[in-house]
Amino acid sequence: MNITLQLFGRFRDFADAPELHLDLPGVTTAAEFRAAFEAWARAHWPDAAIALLQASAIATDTTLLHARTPLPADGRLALLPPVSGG
Amino acid sequence: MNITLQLFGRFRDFADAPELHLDLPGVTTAAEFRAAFEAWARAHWPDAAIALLQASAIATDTTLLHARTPLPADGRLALLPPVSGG
Amino acid sequence: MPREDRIACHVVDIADAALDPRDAIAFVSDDAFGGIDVFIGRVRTRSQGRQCVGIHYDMFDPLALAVFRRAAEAAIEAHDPQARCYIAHAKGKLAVGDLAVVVAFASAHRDAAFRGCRQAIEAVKYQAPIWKQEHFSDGAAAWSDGTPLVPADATTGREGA
Amino acid sequence: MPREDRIACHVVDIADAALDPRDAIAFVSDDAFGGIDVFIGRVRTRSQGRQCVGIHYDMFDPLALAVFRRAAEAAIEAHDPQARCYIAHAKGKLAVGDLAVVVAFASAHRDAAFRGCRQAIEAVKYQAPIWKQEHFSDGAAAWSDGTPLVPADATTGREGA
Repeated sequence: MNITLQLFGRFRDFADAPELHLDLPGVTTAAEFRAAFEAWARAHWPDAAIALLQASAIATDTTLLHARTPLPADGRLALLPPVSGG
Repeated sequence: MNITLQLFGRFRDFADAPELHLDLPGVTTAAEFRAAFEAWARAHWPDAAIALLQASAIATDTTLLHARTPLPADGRLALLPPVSGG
Repeated sequence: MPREDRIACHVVDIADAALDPRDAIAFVSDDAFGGIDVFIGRVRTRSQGRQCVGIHYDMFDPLALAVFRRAAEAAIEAHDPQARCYIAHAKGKLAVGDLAVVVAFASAHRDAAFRGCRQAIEAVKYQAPIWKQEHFSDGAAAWSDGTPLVPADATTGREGA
Repeated sequence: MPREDRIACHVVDIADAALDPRDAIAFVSDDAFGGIDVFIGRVRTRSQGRQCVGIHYDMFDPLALAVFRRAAEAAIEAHDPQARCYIAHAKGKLAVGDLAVVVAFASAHRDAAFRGCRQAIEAVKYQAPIWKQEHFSDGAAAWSDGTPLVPADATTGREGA
């Protein structure tokens, strides 16, 4: 599946652009995406990013995704590290 | 003692002026004033005012008076029915 | 900064000016503070099921100001000794929509801001010499029953009053 | 009035405009309401013992707005089904003294106003996709550690994330 992953907060420091474009074959749920993306991240990002990834949520424009939630058809996702608003 | 008693709230409806001027001989504490003024009020005001008087506080410009507190030398007091600000 | 300079208390005659929350926010703002809580009391149309057109607030000004100041001091003491507090109450004939009271409390942290503001408005409502006369759409007027005042250190209710 | 018309949520880019508490107060004011509570979060000079010169707020706007709206709905549901709620958060590079967030909640009674406002700001802080990068006077910058997001109906912490 072709995924566009928006990055926020500290993740912006690990990438050159605010979005990653990834082709992840066979990925259909949030849990599958998480596993496939973690493998990608281990190859491209430092260990600090992997730890942050494990504390992060996967979301669409309107909601956080549960592990078994199917990914949206357009493949647009957001990677949300722990939040600190207000 | 010559007393000037300022009236507030519902007490304003029982008097023609916002202040009463009373000569109450032998009165030196808040409790003595309360007793003497209640006698005066029974002669001049309706029963509703007496009930309200019993739920009211006696004060100076800066503080509520306890029963045994001596009255201020200038004899200026305020009669404060139950409050409803805010 | 001494605590007395971090407290502002006002009685405002509606004939002279309206309360303005901006004054409260400006007074309590400080670059050391991250949280400001502001409570605004506004005259509303209904009270006890009757249509209200306005409220006349009667006030014993000097004692009200003394009570506001003590309320602010107590809220600061209880929730953040470095905090700032503003208390203003209107008097006179207010119409529906007019602001009756504005309280603001600012602190480094929001929990203290909320708690300090709440403590201050509760003291204003239950300890300040202020009386509300509601005016209804049928022409009637009624003083609110209210809460009896008791000296701060009285131990047996009305005993000290 | 339908509940959705009694809720206003905004993300404001500091490059375009500053947050203004007057907008919040105007939105929630209603002649049926006697109590308005407003919380204002302001960028402060010190954080964790270091001198702060500003905060960069990053935000995932569409989800933030959805979270604000759900937070307002939940606060209204919990404290007064007739209440009004306003939530606005700034994004971009804020300086000390700039307003980061303004929440207002209005109800017939003040207890609901305080509780509704508090519930809404807590949801903004712990559930909205917003990230704070603090800039210190020595030139350093640091993203705050923050709180992990968990789907609303997840029962086992990170299981659902």
